[in-house]
Amino acid sequence: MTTAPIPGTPVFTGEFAMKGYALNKMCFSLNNAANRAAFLADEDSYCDKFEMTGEQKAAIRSRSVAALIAAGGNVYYLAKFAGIFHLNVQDLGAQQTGVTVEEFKAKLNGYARFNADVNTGRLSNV
Amino acid sequence: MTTAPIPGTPVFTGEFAMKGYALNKMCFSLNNAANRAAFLADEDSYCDKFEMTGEQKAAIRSRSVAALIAAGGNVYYLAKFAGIFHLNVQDLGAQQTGVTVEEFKAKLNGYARFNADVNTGRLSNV
Amino acid sequence: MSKIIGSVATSHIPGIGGAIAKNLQHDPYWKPFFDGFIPTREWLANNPPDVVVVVYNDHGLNFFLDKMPTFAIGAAQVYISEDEGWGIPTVPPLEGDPALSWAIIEGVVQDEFDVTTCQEMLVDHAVTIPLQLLWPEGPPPVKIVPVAVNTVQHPLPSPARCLKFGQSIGRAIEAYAPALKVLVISSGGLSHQLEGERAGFINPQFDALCLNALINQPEKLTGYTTHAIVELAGSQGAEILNWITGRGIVQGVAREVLRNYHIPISNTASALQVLEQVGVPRS
Amino acid sequence: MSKIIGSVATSHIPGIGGAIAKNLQHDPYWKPFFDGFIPTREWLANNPPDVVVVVYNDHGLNFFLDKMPTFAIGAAQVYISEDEGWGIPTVPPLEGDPALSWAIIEGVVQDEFDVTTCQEMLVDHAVTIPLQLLWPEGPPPVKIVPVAVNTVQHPLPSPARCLKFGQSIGRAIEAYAPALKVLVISSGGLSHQLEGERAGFINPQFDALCLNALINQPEKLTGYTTHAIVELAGSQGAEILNWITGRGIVQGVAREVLRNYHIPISNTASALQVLEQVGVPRS
Ligand SMILES: [Fe+3]
Ligand SMILES: [Fe+3]
Repeated sequence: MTTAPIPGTPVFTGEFAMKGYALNKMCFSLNNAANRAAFLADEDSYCDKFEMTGEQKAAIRSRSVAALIAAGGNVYYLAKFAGIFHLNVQDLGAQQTGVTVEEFKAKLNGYARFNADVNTGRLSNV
Repeated sequence: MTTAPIPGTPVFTGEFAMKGYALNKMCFSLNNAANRAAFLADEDSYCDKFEMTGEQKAAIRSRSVAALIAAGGNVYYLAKFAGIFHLNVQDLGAQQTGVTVEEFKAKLNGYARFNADVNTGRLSNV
Repeated sequence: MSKIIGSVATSHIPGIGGAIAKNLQHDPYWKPFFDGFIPTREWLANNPPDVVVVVYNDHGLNFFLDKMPTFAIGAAQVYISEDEGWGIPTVPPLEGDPALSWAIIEGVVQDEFDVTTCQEMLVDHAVTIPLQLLWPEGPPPVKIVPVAVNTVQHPLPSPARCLKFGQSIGRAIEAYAPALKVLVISSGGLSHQLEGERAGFINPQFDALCLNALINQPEKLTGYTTHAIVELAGSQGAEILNWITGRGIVQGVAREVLRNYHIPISNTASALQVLEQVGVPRS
Repeated sequence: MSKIIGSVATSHIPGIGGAIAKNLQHDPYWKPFFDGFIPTREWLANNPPDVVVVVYNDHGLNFFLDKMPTFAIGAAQVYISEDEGWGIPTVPPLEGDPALSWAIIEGVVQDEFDVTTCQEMLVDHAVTIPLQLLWPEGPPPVKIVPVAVNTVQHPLPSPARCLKFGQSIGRAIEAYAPALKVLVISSGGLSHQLEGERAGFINPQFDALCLNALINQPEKLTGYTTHAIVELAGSQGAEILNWITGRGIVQGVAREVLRNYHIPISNTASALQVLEQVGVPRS
């Protein structure tokens, strides 16, 4: 099924699932506290256990969410990697959109003006 | 969905899947050669790792296929347990039907008289 | 026969778990969100369920890409809340209702749904946070049946498929002989997106459309492809599939007991919608 | 566009693997079974496939009851043949065709099949033995796409559901742009039963009915419940679901190239049926 790309929106299809398998498997392993400790103790040799590509290893070293996504990372697994550095989803959002965390939060807060109209059911074309 | 029991035919439904979970998990672990060695070295303490019921432990000790099935065992997993003792499916069949292996084989061989009619398509009510 | 009371659909943003752990329910940032659950718990006190069917998506705790089911149903005696790697506290083990699980599994397979059955299943924040919001005092006084929908790896099931899946679950529950009262939790959403240059995308207009449609016109959502859902609700807004499945379970005619749409909570348009089942058409 | 050549449906009795390992193909017990594959390989030499879709059931190697899918599709680069615990030799890793796998997955999810996708998948004798029978000289010169059907834990998918699932896979293959020639292997059966007092049950009449129906009247099998299948074919005779699924993939009109029903092989009514696709009705 071919569908038009959605600007700024990576879709985790089979193509990316295939490409990112080793990277995501490494991130998935970080659910485990002992694995997180092993990663922190020796990042490179921990990553070497997962047959990651050079691009994936570089993306891990770069801490760049965009690079990790481009290397096939899925954000649900990457979250476990980000968690090691105590980064939350707003930190990730700011990094990917090239703004400060405060700016990123301010943008989100701007949507609060819709709250009342959604709650009363006025805002909707149904 | 309630359906009439099929005589002599245990059906591995959710009820048995639930009942047999620990037993089947132990048997599933025997895919691994190191686990098989551990089982053979100390059967009881190996089984203790799987939270099996008393009925299941007794069934394992008894080597009785009928008891293992009654305890929730599924034949696909039990086959790995039987494999430890180099028992094949004809040995299991003989044991469950209370005949010798030769008698069991002879019964199966009796069906060979249908081969030709099945191959020519004559035997069928389609 | 068992009876479906209705549903509580709620966002499951991990930050909520952190706020609960830090007792921030009255903090000005969190209060408008948590306050929605006060009338929800009052409604629940008048309609106490025996079992909760939790429709959610796993966030990389129980399922990995080696075995990724479209629809999975838990059939365990107990579900373990486990470390997700980034630090929200776990909760004590949750009690399952395997007999009801198997009745549902029998029903949906009969109806040609190709589920994965899970007799062992780790549950993440998408299961535990809604339960903590409904029963903040401690372990929830209910058994649970977790139903996991793939919102992680495309192709996702379509909204139409999800609605039908939910309806099949609902029929199986209403045909279940024990006289249980069953609540549905629909976990996730609404619009949000964590990755890409569109990270932070929120779409109140589409959220409003969903909330209005989910009351009694869920078929208004079944025309969308999953691609359109991602475009309109954001990548993780695809969690609306859990809400659509949950609405399917409720079946029949519903009354909206309350709604609490609240931005900002973390990256997400948070929402709470309580529906009460007021009638099931017999087919 | 890819093209489906036809199917080779065959029993996968583990003893066959043992016989191959011991070079017993000309032993009087085994010869009538193995000889069926001589004309099969001749047919195959005239219709060499690029890819084989193997429809089979896992026997407790890749799947356990913690995550038991109704339908699973492999999407791996390589599939590992692994120790099953009772001693048949493994084979070298088998090459996958993940691009075709994903095209099939997209197609069947679009058609409302709720598959589990497997990017890592151990394959057992049900995959390796048919490949060894078709290519005894060494590693098969094809890529594979494994499709696993639950024949282990009830509720099993119905024959009707399996036929439709196969047809959806077939449509996805015929819509796949690369001009591949695709062979279907349907692995398992026919009638047999390993457990209970009815162990050793065999039903040549029902097997004959299945073999005749599978040529061009598979819908004659879709009226049976899985319970009826177990009654008529034995517990493990439920592996006929793999054959029904495989026949669905072939689609359209088929010609029976050959059939070799042979008792006794171990506990099972062994059977081989080669179908050639001679026309696909365009829907
Ligand atoms: Fe989520
Ligand atoms: Fe088999």
